[in-house]
Order: sequence, then structure tokens, then C-alpha cells
Amino acid sequence: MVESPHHDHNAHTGDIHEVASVTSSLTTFAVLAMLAILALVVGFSNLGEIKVIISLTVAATQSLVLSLFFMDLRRADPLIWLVASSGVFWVGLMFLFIITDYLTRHIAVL
Amino acid sequence: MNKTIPELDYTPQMVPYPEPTPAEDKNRVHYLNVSDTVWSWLFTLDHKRIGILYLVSVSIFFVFGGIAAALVRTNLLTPTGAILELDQYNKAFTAHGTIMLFLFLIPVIPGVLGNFFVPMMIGAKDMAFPKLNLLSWYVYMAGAMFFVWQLFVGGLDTGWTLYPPYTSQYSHTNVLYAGLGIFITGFSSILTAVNIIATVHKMRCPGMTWSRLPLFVWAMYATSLIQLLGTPVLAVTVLMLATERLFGIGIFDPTLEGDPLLFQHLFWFYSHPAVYIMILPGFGVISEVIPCFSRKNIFGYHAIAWASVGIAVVGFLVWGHHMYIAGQGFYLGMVFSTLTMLVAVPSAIKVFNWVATMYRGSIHFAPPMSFAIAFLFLFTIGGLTGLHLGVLGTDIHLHDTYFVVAHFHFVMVGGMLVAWLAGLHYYWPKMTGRMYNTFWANVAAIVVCVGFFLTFAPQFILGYNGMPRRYPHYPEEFQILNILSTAGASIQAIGFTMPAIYLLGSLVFGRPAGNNPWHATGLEWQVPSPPPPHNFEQIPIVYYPPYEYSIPNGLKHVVIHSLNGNGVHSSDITPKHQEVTSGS
Amino acid sequence: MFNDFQLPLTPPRASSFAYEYDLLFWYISLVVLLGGGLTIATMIYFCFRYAAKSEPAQTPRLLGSTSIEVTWTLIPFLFFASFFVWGVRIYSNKISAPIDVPEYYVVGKQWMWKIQHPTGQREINELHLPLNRTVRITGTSEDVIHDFAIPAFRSKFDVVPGRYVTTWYHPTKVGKYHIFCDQYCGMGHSQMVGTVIVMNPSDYDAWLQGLHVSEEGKNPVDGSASWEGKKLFLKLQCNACHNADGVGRAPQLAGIYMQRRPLQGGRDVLADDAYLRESIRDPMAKIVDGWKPIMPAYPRSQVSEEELLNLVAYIRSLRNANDLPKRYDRYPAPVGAPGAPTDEGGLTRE
Amino acid sequence: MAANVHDAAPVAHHFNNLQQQHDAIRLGIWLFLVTEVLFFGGAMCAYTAYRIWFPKEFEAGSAALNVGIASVNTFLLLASSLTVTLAVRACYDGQQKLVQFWLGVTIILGSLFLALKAREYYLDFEEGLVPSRKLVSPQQSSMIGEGAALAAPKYAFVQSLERALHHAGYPTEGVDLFRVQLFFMFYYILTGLHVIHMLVGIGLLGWQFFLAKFGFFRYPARYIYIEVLSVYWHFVDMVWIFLLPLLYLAGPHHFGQVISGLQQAFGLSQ
Repeated sequence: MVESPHHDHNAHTGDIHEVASVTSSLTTFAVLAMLAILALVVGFSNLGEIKVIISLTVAATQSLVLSLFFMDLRRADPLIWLVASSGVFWVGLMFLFIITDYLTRHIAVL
Repeated sequence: MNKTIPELDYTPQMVPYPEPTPAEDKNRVHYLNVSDTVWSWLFTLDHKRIGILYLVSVSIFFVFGGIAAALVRTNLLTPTGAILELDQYNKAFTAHGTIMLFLFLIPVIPGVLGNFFVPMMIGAKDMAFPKLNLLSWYVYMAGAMFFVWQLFVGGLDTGWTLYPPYTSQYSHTNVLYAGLGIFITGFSSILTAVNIIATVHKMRCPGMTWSRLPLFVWAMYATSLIQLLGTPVLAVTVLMLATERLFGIGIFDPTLEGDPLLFQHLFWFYSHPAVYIMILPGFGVISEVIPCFSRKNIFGYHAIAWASVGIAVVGFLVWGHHMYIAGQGFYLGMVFSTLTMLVAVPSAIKVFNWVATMYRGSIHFAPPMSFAIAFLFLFTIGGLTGLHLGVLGTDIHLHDTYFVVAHFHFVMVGGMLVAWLAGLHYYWPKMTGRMYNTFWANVAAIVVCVGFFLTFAPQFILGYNGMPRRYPHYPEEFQILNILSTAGASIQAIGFTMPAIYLLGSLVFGRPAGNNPWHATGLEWQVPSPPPPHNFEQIPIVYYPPYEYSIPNGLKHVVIHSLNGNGVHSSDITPKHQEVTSGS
Repeated sequence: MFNDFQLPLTPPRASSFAYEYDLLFWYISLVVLLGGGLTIATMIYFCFRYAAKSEPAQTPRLLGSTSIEVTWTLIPFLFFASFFVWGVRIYSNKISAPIDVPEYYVVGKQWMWKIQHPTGQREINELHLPLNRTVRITGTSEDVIHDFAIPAFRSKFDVVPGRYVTTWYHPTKVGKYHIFCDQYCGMGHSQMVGTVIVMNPSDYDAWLQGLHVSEEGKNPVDGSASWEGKKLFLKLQCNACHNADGVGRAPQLAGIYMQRRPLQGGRDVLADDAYLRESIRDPMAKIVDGWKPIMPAYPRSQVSEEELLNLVAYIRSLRNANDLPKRYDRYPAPVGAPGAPTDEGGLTRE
Repeated sequence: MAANVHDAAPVAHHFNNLQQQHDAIRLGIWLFLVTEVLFFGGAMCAYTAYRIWFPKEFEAGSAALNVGIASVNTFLLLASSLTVTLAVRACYDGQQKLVQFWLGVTIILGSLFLALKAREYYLDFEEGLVPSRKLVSPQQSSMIGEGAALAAPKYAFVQSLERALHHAGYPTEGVDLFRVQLFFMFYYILTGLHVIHMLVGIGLLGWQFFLAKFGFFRYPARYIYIEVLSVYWHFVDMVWIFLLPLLYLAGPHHFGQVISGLQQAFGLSQ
């Protein structure tokens, strides 16, 4: 891929916001495709109980790769990091409390 | 505690906008008279006009909710229901609940004062996304139409909590309309939240650091965090309930071994933080009003600011105290009870700091201050009675009784509504440029406080005696207290109509209020009374912390200086930074 | 001392739990009144003491002090923590119902309470209880979520359809007290009220036999739950497989209650009420080791919640194998029906 | 509008400079994504709660799904994420035509995904795998075995599920087939919400495709709008990445099912 031609920046101040190059996007896609194949392979294997955990971790890595490279979280300023991680943290909170109820509801008494 | 804050030399380098002479004021262009076509109002992008749109629609829905409340209270005059049948009563209290919560309490301060004043307080020309701001009003009105529509086609009799399996299989009233209404109004509050967070982060004027933000902006920021993180869960819960009701089979369906408690978990995950969405803006207004009328710096600025954010965060971890006896596990009940005790502390800190602000102040009993004092009195009682319901042991007896009704009315009406009235009376001169009759406003504050106390104090006793919530018929021995409560309700009704009269009257008869009737600090008071369309001619620079009231000769000026130096005076001001040890 | 001290406008204390409860309730109320009262009093004092004089007074520039902030953070939290600890003790005491006490069943149905005594008496919206005897209450609901609440006993529990909830009472004062439904359940939510009648043990036993007429026309009906259960056991032909002859198609249910039952797949489970109920409602869920999964399910449309309670009570009452009916026992045909019961079957022979 | 699209002032009146405006927009979209994360998170939390209680029923439900279409859809969606990033890159390089091209490809890939999804829904509907309380009248169901006590009434859903599971070769004893409808409720709710978000995404892509025709996306003035949409599109893809293991790979599958699933999708199977 030829290096991108000179941009016609008008002389505006500092919106120096680089964007991922085509090659890096292709490599990210390749990584994501590999992870998707891995998820399917794990899905089709009969590993039993831990199959769920493996496929969810693969899905988590896929979404991490996707958000870091495709959604350009890598170069975003720390505020965007805070927003993204607070969303995930709050869903974690909800899971933590609701699922604890479903695991401990039958422990009737101390 | 040594804090390096700029020692302020108050020699007046800069006079703010000169007080407009009445003649000059008559033909000054401000946001109200910049154009008066209906089109310019309905498609305005000016955050101030959107605030006024919200004010009008929110007050109308408050009247709707008030009528429903009047129906409920008059019906409870006699043990066998004075005026309503059983199902009519159920529809009345559900209408009162849903309209007051979703159409009044949640959108009122973020929609009216938040939209109007957050940009002005941080020195911005407008909200970050003006079109989104207008969209949030239209989405709110669309959602409100569903609520009003379901009122006229048979109402909803499930209570605002919509618990399945009653709502999904046994209720024959229009749950779907109400669910859709909740879904859409929830979307509107998400849009407001995104707007406020983006504005506070990205559009503060130079010098407006986080520790110089007015506490109202801190409270609005914390409220937007909750709205942003909580509302989507309610949206998906209402959606799941609607699918279950439409297809007759569903997730919370006990015949399928589904668990109705799962709905309660997901519902309260939003609905408890929602009560903090309602009260935090009230805290913000009180943190503005008390320092101004005690003529004294706020006590513990950082404590109050971080208490707001603390309530927003811990508020998400306590919802289980609504389900102690609903079948939730004992282990999780303990976890939620501990966290509920934790979340009670920041509110206590705030109240202590407000009272400490009044210490050695010089207190003017202007109407906003009398409402703020009523707030402190009622909210303290409301907040502390919440402890009875947060503790595992005592909630067994008190759950779903009138004790709960009294507690949340003390906090919602005694806290939020009185704070809203305080905010309305504090900012009315700035919004409309007219001054209302302060004597009648003080009378209204007293009437509201007395009427409210008479209505809901007896309900604590009713609750402890075990009278259940949502009962149109009740045992005879509770009748005396219920009559007392209804009497209080009628006094309260008078108390709420009085502001409508003298505030609207002030639009016609009120004298011009001038730039700063209360001599308050803060950027919103440095611009002429009905503010010009673009708030600030030049972007202001802020040098001082927000509440600098304790200075020698009474505050007349906060420095307005333009970026490019062609402000009213061109002299360059650099405040002298000196070590200051704050008094204990 | 504290027991019989009764403030005006407060509900009667009619159970042992009520005393414990009131101790905590008044402790919290006291602390709240003191703390809140103090805060409000200081505020009002400040309002008068520092009201603005005519000329603008010079106010001190106090920006706050962390030492004060820390103190009024810790003190409230310590009090709140004490509330929490005491509350947990009471809550755990309330939900741990003793096992070996007479068990009453409560079934919430849309807008009435169906109550059943251990000896089989059934009542609607009324509960007769003997004085000073601990009793165990198991509740469920047939349609929506209700809530069986007795303010005088300071007790309340949500009855959720599809699940059993258990609690206990120990009445200590004779009298009539309210029963309320405390979870909104529709139009008749306020009609689901009833009375608990606490009687002296002698009156209570007389009432069980139907001799003690507390009010005119109130007599005990039907036999005990397990007797009802046995009739149903026969009607549904359960004894086709579960019978005394031990034909080997299904486990003999005698004496399995509260035993550990080995399941297919290695786990084992305690055969308590929930297990019995689930094995009837949905036998596929847990299959006992060594038996084929051939038992049909009996959903709600076939066996109502109440009938299920009777079946479970019957199974629990079986002590040894020959308590079970025979392979060909028939549900007794009504008198005079064609083909009267053969001599070796039927209940009448007992 | 199209005529003077080039010289429209890029900086709105209330922002100081372009950087502040773009940062605000980027923050806005990420805040919106947080609400979407919690929106789908709520539904998935309910799914997890029930999966903990009824693991066998959820595996049985997943075994009945057409895993062939799902895997193809996964790759379609990943590819569409790639193409939308290339569109952003093209806008950064200032090649307006390329922007329009890549947006077009993304729309095609998205529509392919929706077409396959619609086909899958049609197949599920045809097989009767839709939760309902419909009862099958006694004559239709097979003869009730002799001597067995009154068998539970046959539900239409249970009958069609048995046929599907038999076809998939999944042993059905020890599974309460009526309760598998819980899994299918989640299947329809989660994938339905995802489809709605896809439709909105494709609508916006179409709008930007139309704008790109007039060279609207000049860098740096209006670059942000295409980046914002790409972030939303990547999020929709991320939701599918989680839906695949939760819904389709919950039950035991083998590679043969992918082939037979696809044949069934394209109507080639017998």
C-alpha cells in the first residue's frame, strides 16, 4: 500500500489525529478471524464444562482486540479509557450481585 | 489543613457588566425576546429555551400527578374507601406513582435547571450537543404522551414497580403503553446525561478547574453518571416484561420455573439509583442556596463534591434492600444491608456540611433560604428513617407498609420537591428577569413545610402499626391517622398552588430583577437577567473558587475578563498566589 | 419489664420475635431521633443566632477541616454498623424455623389465604394458634406474589409462586390480630385480610375436635393433609408403580423423607419438601440412581398446589413399606356405584 | 445542502476550536456505547442466571440451533468491521470515492448478515421452535403408552423441539423440554435486539454513503462523523462476538452440523 498522499490539512490547529494504517487494520482483521475460528473449534470440541469458559475468554480477547485497534481506543485520551472501562465495570457489578443471589439463595441460614 | 489557593486581592480591577438602566433594559435583546415565533420555540437549539420548555411540560405533569394524589388521599378518608372502587384506587395510586416519578421527579432539575444553568455556570455558550438536547425534550414528550394516553384508555393498576407475574399474566390494564412510556422517557434522560457529561468535561471555560466547579455542576455530573449507567438496564427489563406479556410466555414466568425475583433484581438495579437521580440535583441546588444566603463559603467543598460522586457509585450496590423478604438469599441480604449502611453516610455528611456552612454566617431569610431550611428539616427526618428499612431485621415488619410510604415521601417531596422549589425561587429572577413577591413566597414555604409534615408524619405511626401500602380499605383503628394525613394533604395542595400564582404573577407585575438580586457569586449571575442568547459576549476566565462570600466589603464583583483582551477593561490580572491556611 | 410496656398508638406484641424486634426498632428510633434532633436543633439555633443584622456582617472564611469531616463520617457509620449487626442477628433468628414443630401450610391465592393445620383442618383467611407453642409456617402461592404478614408477630414473608418459604411463630398473648397481604396482587389486594386467633392450648385442642365453637358455625372440616394425600395418591394411580408389593418399577417411598438420595451422575440430594415437590412436578430433573426415568410429570393443571401439599404430606407420613397401598388398590368408588370395590382393595377395610 | 457542502463552517458556534468539538463528539459516542453495553449486559445477566439454574435445558436449546448460519454470519460481521475501518482510513487519506466504496461494501456485508439471519428465523419458525403455550390435540400426538398414568398434555413446542433434537442427534432424556422455551425466549430477545441495532447501523451507513457521494467527509472538518459511526458498528459486531458462544456454542455441536446447517439454509438439504 503506497504511503497516503499529503493530506490537505487546512491550517487548522492541532487536530493531529493519526488513523490506523490499512496494513495494521488488515492484521487486526486477521487476528480477529483467527480468534473466531478458535472460538468455533472450541465450540465444536466436546471439552464439557470448561468449554463455556474458554469460548467466553476467546470472545473477551476478540472484543479487546477490536476495541483497542478498530475502535482506536489505543490512541484515545484517558477519558475515553475511563468511560469504556466504567461501562464494563458496571456490568461486572450487576453480574456479581445478581449471580451471587442465584448461587447463594439456598444457603438458608448462617 | 494547608491548601494553596490564590489569596484574593479584592481591589476591584474589573466591573462586570454594568447594571442595565431600565430604558436600556427595555430594548435589550435576550434569549426570551430574540424571536417569539412558535417555530423558534419548538425548534430552538438554545439550552435556555429548552430549559423553559422542560419547565412548562414538567409542571403540567406535576399537576396531573397531584390530582392522582388528591384522589388517593380523599379515598382513604374512610376505612371502606370514600370515593373510589377497588380497581379505580389501584389505577389512581399507580398513576400518581408513575407520573410523579418518571415525568416529574427524574426530569425536573436536570431538564430545567441543569439545561439552563450548567452551561452558564461553567462559562460555556451552550450544551455540547444542542440538537441532542432538543431531541431529549421531544423524546420526553413522546414518552409522556404514552403515559397520558394510557390514563385515558383505562389506566394501569400494577403500581410503578410492575412486578410480574401480576403484570405479565394477571393484569388486564395497559402495561404495554406504560412500559413503552418508561422506555422512551428513560431514553430522554440518557440523552440529557450524555449532554451534561460531555459539556462538563469538554466545555469548561479557562480557569474553571474541577475544584472550582460550582457544587450544582458536581451534583448534575453525578446524576448524569447514574442516569447513564442505570437507565439502560430498566429499558431491557421493561422490554423483557413486554415480550412476556405479548407472547403469554416468558422469562419471569413461574409456570416455566422462571424466577419473578430476577425481574425485581434487574428492576431495582435501576430504580434504586433512580431515587439518587431524583435527590442529587436537589443536593446541588441546596449547596448553591445555603452559602449564598448565609453569606459564607461552603463548608467542606471537596467533602460535598466527593459525597455526590460517592452516592452515585455506592448507590448502584444497594438495591437488594427492596427484596429482603421477597425471597432473596440471606447471604446477599447481609451484603446489601452493609452497603446500604455505607450509602447512608455521604447524605449525612452533606447535611452536616450544610449546617456547618450556616455556622457564624449572616443568614438572610429570603424565600430560597426558607425552602432550603425546610429541606434540611424534612430531608434529615426522611434520610434517617431510611435506616429502619435498610437494616435486615427491622425491614421484616416494615416492608411494604406506610412506614415505607412515609420514608420515601419525606425524601422525595420533603427533600427533592422542596429543593426544586428552592431552586425555582433562587433562579426565577435570572430566568425571567422579574422579581416575585418575597413575602408570599416565605408564607408558601411555611405552608408547604407544615402541610407536608402533617401529611406524612402520621404515616410513620400507621406504618409501624402495620397498615400495608396500596390498600383502599383498611381496618377502622387506622382511620383517625388517615384523616389527619388527608388534612395535611389539602394544606400541602394549597402550599403548591401558591408559587404558581405569585411566580406567574411576577411575569406581569414583577419589577425587573437586575443582574444579581441575591448578590451571589458564580458566572450565571454575572450576565444580565434574562441572559443574552449566547450567554457570554466573550468567554470568561475564572480565577476564584466558587463560593467566595466571606470577603471584606460584601461581594460586588467576580472578575470577567475576555480572552483576547478587549473586555470592559484591558488590564491584565494575575491574582497573587499566597499560602493560606484555612481557619478550622 | 419491657414485655408488657405498651406505648399508645403502637401495635400489640403477641409473639416472642416481636419483643426482640421492638428492642432493635426502638434502639434505632432513639439513635435517629437523637442524631436528627441534634442536627435540626443546631440548624434552628444557627438560624436565630446568626440571622443577618442590617449591615452586611463580616463572616469568617471557613473552608472546612478534614478532622471534622472524618469525625462526622465515622460516628454515623459506627452507629449504622451497630444497627446492621443487630439486624442480622434478628433476621437470621427469624428465618431459621425449627424442624420438629407442628407445620401449618399457607397457600396464597388471588385474594384469599387458604390455611391448613397439621391435623388437616382447613380455614380461609383465619388461623387459630395455640398459646406459647412454636409453630412452623410454610407458604406458597398459586398465581401472583402475595405476602403473608402479621403485624402483631412483626413477621412477614413473600409467598412466591413455584417455591416454598418457611418461617415460625411463637405466640405469647391471647387475642385476635390482623393478617394482611403486603405485596400488591391486584384488585382484591386489600380484601386478602384475615385474623390470627391465639387461644389457650386447651381451647385450641377443643377447637380442633370441633367442640370449641369460637363463633357460631365454625367447625373443623375433612381429615388431615396426609389422609387427603392418600386419596389423591390412589386417584392418580401412583400405586401402579409405587406400591407395597414392590414390583420393582419405582422406588418404595416409605421413609425416604429427609434421607440422602443418590442420583444418576454421582451427586446425591436431600429428599426434603422441595425435592418431593420437584419430583412430582418434573420427575426428569433428578432421577434416583438405579431407576429408569419413566415417571410422567404432573403439572399444575393436573395437580394444584394444595393437592401437591397433601401428596407431599402423605409421602412424609409413610414410615415403612406396607404403609403403601397395594398394586391394585382402587380409589373407593362412591357408594352404590356399579362394581363396588372388591374385597381385597379400598380404604374401607382399614 | 449539497451545493455548499464544502464551505459550511466546520466549527459550531459554541465550540472554541475543531479539536474541542471532535473530542466532545467522540466522548458522546463512547458515553452512548456505555449505555448499550449495559443494555445488552442486563439481558445477558438474566441469561446467565437461568443458565446456572437450568444448564441441561440451555444446552438442549442450543443444540437445536442452526450453527452453520451463525459461523458464516460471524465472519461476515468481522469483514464488515474491517471494511468500515478501511472507509475511515480512506476518509483520512482524503479519497472520497474510496470512502464511498468501502461504505458500500460494509452495507452489502451487513445486509448479507441480515438476510442469513432472516432465513434462520424462517427455518426456526418453520420447525416450530417458537415458545408458545399451544397444546397439541391428543389425536395428533402418538398413542399414549398402556398403563402409564395420565401423561402430561403434549405442547406443540415440545413436539417440534424433540424432532429438532432428534435430527441433531442430541439425547433428550433428563431434559425438561417445556422449560427449554426459556432458552428460546433469550435467543429471540438477544438476537432480535442485535438485528434492530444492525438495521439502525445499516441505515446510518446508507445515509453516510449518500453523503460521501458529495465528498462530504473532508478531513479534518467532517472526518469525525465517519469515525463515530465506525465505532458504533464495531460495537454491534462486538455484541455478536459475545452472542455466538452464549447462544450457539452452549450446546454440543460438531463440524458436520455446519455443513448441514448451511445446506438447510440454502434449501439444498433433502
